[in-house]
Amino acid sequence: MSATEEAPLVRLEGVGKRYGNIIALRDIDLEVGASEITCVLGDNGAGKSTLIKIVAGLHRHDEGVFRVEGEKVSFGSPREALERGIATVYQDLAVVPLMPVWRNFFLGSEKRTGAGPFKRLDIPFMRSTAKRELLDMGIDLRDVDQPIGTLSGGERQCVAIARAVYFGAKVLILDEPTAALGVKQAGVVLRYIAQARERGLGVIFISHNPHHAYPVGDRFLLLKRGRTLGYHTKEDISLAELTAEMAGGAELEELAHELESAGVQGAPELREDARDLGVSD
Amino acid sequence: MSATEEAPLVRLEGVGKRYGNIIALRDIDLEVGASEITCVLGDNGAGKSTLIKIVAGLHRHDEGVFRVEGEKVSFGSPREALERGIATVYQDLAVVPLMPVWRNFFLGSEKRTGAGPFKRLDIPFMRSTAKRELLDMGIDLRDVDQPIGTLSGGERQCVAIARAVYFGAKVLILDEPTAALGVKQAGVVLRYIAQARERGLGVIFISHNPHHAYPVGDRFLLLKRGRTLGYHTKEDISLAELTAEMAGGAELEELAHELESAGVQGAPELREDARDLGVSD
Amino acid sequence: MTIAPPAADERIAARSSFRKLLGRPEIGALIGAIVLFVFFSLVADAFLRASSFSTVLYSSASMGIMAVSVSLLMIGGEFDLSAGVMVTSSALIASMFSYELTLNVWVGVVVSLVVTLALGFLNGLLYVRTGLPSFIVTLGTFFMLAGLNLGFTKLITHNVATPSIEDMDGFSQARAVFARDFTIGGVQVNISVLWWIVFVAIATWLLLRTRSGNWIFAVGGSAASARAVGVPVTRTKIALFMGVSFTAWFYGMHILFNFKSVQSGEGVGNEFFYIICAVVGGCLLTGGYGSAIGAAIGAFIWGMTSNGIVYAEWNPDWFKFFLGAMLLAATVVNLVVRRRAEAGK
Amino acid sequence: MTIAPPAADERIAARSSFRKLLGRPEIGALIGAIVLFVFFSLVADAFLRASSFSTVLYSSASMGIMAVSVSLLMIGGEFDLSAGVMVTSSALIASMFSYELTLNVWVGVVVSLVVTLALGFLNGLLYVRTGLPSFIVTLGTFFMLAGLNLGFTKLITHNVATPSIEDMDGFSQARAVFARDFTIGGVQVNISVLWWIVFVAIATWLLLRTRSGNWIFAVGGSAASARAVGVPVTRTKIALFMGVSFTAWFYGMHILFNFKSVQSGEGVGNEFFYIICAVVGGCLLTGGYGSAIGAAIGAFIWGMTSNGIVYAEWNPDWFKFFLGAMLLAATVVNLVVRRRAEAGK
Amino acid sequence: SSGGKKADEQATKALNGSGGPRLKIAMVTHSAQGDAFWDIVQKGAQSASAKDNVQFLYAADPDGGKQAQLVQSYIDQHVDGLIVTLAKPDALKDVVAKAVAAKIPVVTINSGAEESAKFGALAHFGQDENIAGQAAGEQLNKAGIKKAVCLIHEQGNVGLEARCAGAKKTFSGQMQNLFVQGANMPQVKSAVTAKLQADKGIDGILALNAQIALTAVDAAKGSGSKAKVATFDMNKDLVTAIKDGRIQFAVDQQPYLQGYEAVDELWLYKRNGDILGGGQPVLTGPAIVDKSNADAVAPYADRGTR
Ligand SMILES: Nc1ncnc2c1ncn2[C@@H]1O[C@H](COP(=O)(O)OP(=O)(O)OP(=O)(O)O)[C@@H](O)[C@H]1O
Ligand SMILES: Nc1ncnc2c1ncn2[C@@H]1O[C@H](COP(=O)(O)OP(=O)(O)OP(=O)(O)O)[C@@H](O)[C@H]1O
Ligand SMILES: [Mg+2]
Ligand SMILES: [Mg+2]
Repeated sequence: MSATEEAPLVRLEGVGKRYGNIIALRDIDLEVGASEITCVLGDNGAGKSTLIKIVAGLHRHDEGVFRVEGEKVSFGSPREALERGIATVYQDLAVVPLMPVWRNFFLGSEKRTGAGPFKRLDIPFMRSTAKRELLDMGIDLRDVDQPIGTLSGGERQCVAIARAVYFGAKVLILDEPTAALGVKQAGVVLRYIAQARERGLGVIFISHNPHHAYPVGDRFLLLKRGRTLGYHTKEDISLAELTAEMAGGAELEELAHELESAGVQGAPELREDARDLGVSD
Repeated sequence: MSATEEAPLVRLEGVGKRYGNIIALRDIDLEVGASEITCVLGDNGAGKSTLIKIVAGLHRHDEGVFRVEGEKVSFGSPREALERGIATVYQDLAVVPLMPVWRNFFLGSEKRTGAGPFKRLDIPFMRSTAKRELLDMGIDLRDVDQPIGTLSGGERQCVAIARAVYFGAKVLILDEPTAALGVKQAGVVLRYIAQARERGLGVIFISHNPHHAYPVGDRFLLLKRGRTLGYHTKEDISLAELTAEMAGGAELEELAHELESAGVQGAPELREDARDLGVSD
Repeated sequence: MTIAPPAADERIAARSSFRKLLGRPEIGALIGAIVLFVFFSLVADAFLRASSFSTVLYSSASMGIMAVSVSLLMIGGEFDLSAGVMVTSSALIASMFSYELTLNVWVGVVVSLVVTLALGFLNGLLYVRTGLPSFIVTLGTFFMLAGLNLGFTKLITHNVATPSIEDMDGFSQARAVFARDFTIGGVQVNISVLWWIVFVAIATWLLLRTRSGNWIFAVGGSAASARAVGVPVTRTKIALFMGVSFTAWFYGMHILFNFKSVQSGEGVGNEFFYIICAVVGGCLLTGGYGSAIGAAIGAFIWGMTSNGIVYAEWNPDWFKFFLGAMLLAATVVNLVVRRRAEAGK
Repeated sequence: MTIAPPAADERIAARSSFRKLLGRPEIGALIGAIVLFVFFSLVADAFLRASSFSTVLYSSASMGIMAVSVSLLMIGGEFDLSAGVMVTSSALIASMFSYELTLNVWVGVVVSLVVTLALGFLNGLLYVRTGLPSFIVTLGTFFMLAGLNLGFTKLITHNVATPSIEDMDGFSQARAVFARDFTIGGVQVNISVLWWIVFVAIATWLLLRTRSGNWIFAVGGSAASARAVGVPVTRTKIALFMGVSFTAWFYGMHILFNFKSVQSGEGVGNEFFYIICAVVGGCLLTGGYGSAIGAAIGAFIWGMTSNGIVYAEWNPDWFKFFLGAMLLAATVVNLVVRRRAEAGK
Repeated sequence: SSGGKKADEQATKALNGSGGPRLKIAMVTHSAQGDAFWDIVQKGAQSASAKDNVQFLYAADPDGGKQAQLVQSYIDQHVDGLIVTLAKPDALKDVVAKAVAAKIPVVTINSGAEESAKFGALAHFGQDENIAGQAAGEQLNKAGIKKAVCLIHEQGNVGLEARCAGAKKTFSGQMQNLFVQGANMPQVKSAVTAKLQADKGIDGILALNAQIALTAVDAAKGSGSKAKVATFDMNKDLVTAIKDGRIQFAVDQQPYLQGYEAVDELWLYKRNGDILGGGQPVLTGPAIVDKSNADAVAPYADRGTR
């Protein structure tokens, strides 16, 4: 499947994960090669975040095999993953609320200057870089020294994304990066993802929005209740099919009818919207 | 504007709010009547959450007048807002991670049984209600005794929404309720909002998705950098105009071009998507 | 979605009921306690006698009564460093008030109750008004109370201890309520042990079955979230501080009527033992998690350890070493049990 | 969006530079300190003399040296309750090792450094391995060390204090490094004051200008997030525990060479005073926020208060009352200042 | 009562040969951990135990209630004899009565001379801290001191307060208490320095423990004060300091005697039904150690038994 003869950057085979007696994942296969975008889609609680946390080194898998560039691994910490060039945007963002924005941006990958015992943080560089990267995303912060906890939800999300994009070397993992974003910012993030592919990175992209996922994705993994519901390449599946498979059947059609019959003003639009959501194609 | 002669449920006049020297809001007007849905739209960091936190009683406004049913108020705590029938879904959800799902669901509005000193929690009722309300939203929890901190992001969001819908008596405030939700769950939430209007509630609905906001909304407040950018009734504005105003100009058009010229597979879909996002109508 | 959930959820692995039992928070501490019990039974002959058990129980109760309210406060996310000296304050107040005015001791008991509750209220009020961490606020009141205890006692009695009130009106009834020994099955048990059990039961009921309990968990787990959904955070916290002062009063009365006189310098340092009991019993220092029964088991572990070392006739120079080792051992056992239970395969 | 931001952001209200200054975390504590200073200058004649100031500084340094590392540890989200007795342990080790083997005292100093660092490492290791809260782990080691201090001292010296090492080889050099008094402008100042300032400067640099400092704030602010972005959380925490043990060693050496002999029971309870200094200086108990300079100011507040009460010749029976009142007053001033600064209109 | 002791020792020797089961004797005091005074008491008790073939147990807690609990623990263990300090007589009254009821002979030491017999104890060794304090006050008068401070290193401690109160009673000059944190030598030093800086008129310091006294000497020197230092209790360095004249005198309650006599008395009682003191307290001090007799005491202090 991969364009090159090399082993894919990340490959999961039959991976499973339990939290105590809660089975979050079972028998999942996944592959991301260089210059490829794999989308993970699925309902709430399907296990998407759990899956990417395994790849990011935050959890260890209990079953199956996890390979990075062909080599069997089991990361003990996210640091190990980072060292192999895997950068992640977590759904809960993983920021330290009381720390300034720029410190959060560079946390764990600080830029330093000077030598020996006088090696110190390159603060002007870090501040200006953080400010610039965010501005590029359309976030004009008042002050990069503001504790990140005082930013709005979307601003925080943008910091996490900008950070991962900045540090991602080989693989970029994005867990619902566009969830809290405005229209403009979401567009920027999609562009980033496409750019990352162009730079030869492998991307794992989680989203609830098929309109965001389909245009950029090369492969689509559909999860349901911790199991694989489908695993498609782009050629195998159309946007409409994908959306239908994500939404899980006839319920939305029903909803649209219901709203319309209730005489909700604007229901035609919602109906249209429901169609977008994959009910009728 | 309101359909009835009565004072609107919630009315803000020239409201402003500062966090220290940070000016988050300035001179905002807003109105929600019974059986009305007011959407608040805007970029990340525009001040939407700050605005609804004032209505929810979490913050006090610094300037302007805030009226509930015509009466001038300044809530000292969310409890006061709740007592006036204003229920809120916060963007950060406001759940207590270590507590079981059902306790979180009923937190602050516990159902009790028995009398006098033996007044106690009606645990079976609360457990079954929480389970049922979530199931209605398409969230089939393994166990309502699970600490809410171990739920997935979308599941947590659903708990917060289900709770607000269950307790909302007069006004329902929803801050990006559909952000972390799957296609199905998002549809359910939109239906809830429409149903709440039918039941005579006033709703304040925040969203980044004009496709979610336009069909259900009656009034649209657009914020930008803490100020009002526009305040429209549905008759005044079409979906396309709204989206264009939200996205803020030509940047997305540019993005779509860019992707297309980069030869990104599926760019036509993204282009289409970009159109949806309000670039060309 | 209106489909009923499948009868057995395929997303949950089967788990034996034994494992389920192990999942309860107190069980870890309980097993730690059992391990210690077995250990001391083996190394100390005297440990297994009924009379020794009653001594251990009494010793546990003397920590446990305060640990109940302290654990509630900790679940609510706060500390009270003044808890130790407040016990002494309440005993001093009751004793000096009755003695100096030559009144029935019950008058002193009631005055002490009122003043001690007021102290707890003050702690709570200072906490919510200043917004300082409770650690700092109650540290301030701790020092102040310690100073007042000594200062007033020396001012009034010209001594560092109060005179005995044994011969005063009402003493024997009060002693019957707060400090009587009675015999069960040939073993003398102090009534404070019973009171301890009663308090633990009430606190458990409160935590798990009442609205207030829900609020306590919530304000400790996330005060901001609790406030956002309408929990009266300040009221709950003040009530918790007053709960501590209530048990401080109660335990102060026990000390007064058991030992007849009170030293003004007593009680300093005990606040940490109460916190230790709560933490050993599974309360989180950061709040939002724990149980009153756990704190009781923590107190029991404490009672067993501190007396067990004496029964085992170990060299007293190393007393604290053993105490520390036991404490660590008990908590590690607690932890291992809980982990096993959670892994639960 | 490629438009440059407007030169002056319209979303920020103007703020005087005075206000900006007030916004720094240490300034609150500093103003608290100044208020106390003025207060004691007014009530105690002797307070304003240069020699008194040097006494206050010495007293502050004796808390402050440990408060530096304890505040770093607290910013990193942990407690070390064994910090107080570890000072005594390190002094005992150095003293007994040199004395019993009749070696140059420097040998004892080095052995003590190695052992004390190992103790800190052990604290850290126990913490990360067991996953128990550091409060409990270091409570365990606190008791164990206290026991070992007494047990070993009695075993080796047959006494509860070590013999004087004043006449041993190397004593005077070691004293010159750790405990010498020298004269500046006619006033005797102890070298520990200088060391204190050096430590505070190093810690401040570490916190604000180095990668380690970033990690310390991060592991204290949110260990899970820090781990997720690749901060080596366990390594950072262990290093913080070892930092505490390093200053414990240093301060232990000061005590040894200043007072020549060490009592095995010393140090108990001081751990809380270190924490108090850190918290008064603005460190959050929950971690992730604070400064070394703040802790130094906290220590200075402590030194002023505890000696100021003596200078003011207040009745010592009420000593603790005044101490508590001052502590509360200083922190409230601190808080009010910070609030004002934040409101900043 | 040196004659009595000699007699005891002889009697002991005579009885030692007769064998018999090993006795178990427990001592419970109100000492804080690691207190030098009580360490010497233990040493006395231990050497008597070694000689008498007694198993000696020791526990201590400064809190009256907890001390009572410890006594109860030993009653549970059915020890053969109990040695208790009555620093807080009321707190221990009941438990001593329990011991007596359980036919465990009780001897009191150190404090509680008045209550000892009332509570049913066989004998009392030692004298009130207050009396020791009175001796110190008289010595201070002799040294010509006019204004003194008494250093309390554990606030609210009954024994320490009693020493200062006793000294105040007989001291003809002016005496104040000063609270110092005993667990923290630098703080002791700075508090004493501060006191001397605040009141230049102070010409005497009465410490209640040897290490504190030596620190007070340092502090006096550092602050340029001429204050003379005296103390309770001793150790090796302190005797040297007395010889040097840095310290005026030490009030020695001969704690070794208190421990030794108490164990011996219990052993004698068990073996021979002997009771010392005839219902009256047996005094073990105070002995004053100053320049004149420091040399004689030095070897014992060296050994850590005085
Ligand atoms: N507690 C606070 N202290 C300081 N600044 C704050 C605080 N809370 C919010 N702000 C600032 O106020 C502005 C408005 O924030 P708000 O959360 O209201 O934005 P929002 O419109 O909800 O954005 P989003 O769509 O990303 O949720 C932001 O720029 C944020 O940085
Ligand atoms: N730490 C945990 N302990 C127990 N159960 C957990 C834990 N983390 C997740 N789960 C459970 O595992 C399942 C999968 O969670 P996950 O976060 O991977 O879902 P998701 O697909 O990312 O959902 P969403 O779209 O809502 O983010 C959920 O049902 C959740 O309840
Ligand atoms: Mg997820
Ligand atoms: Mg928001």
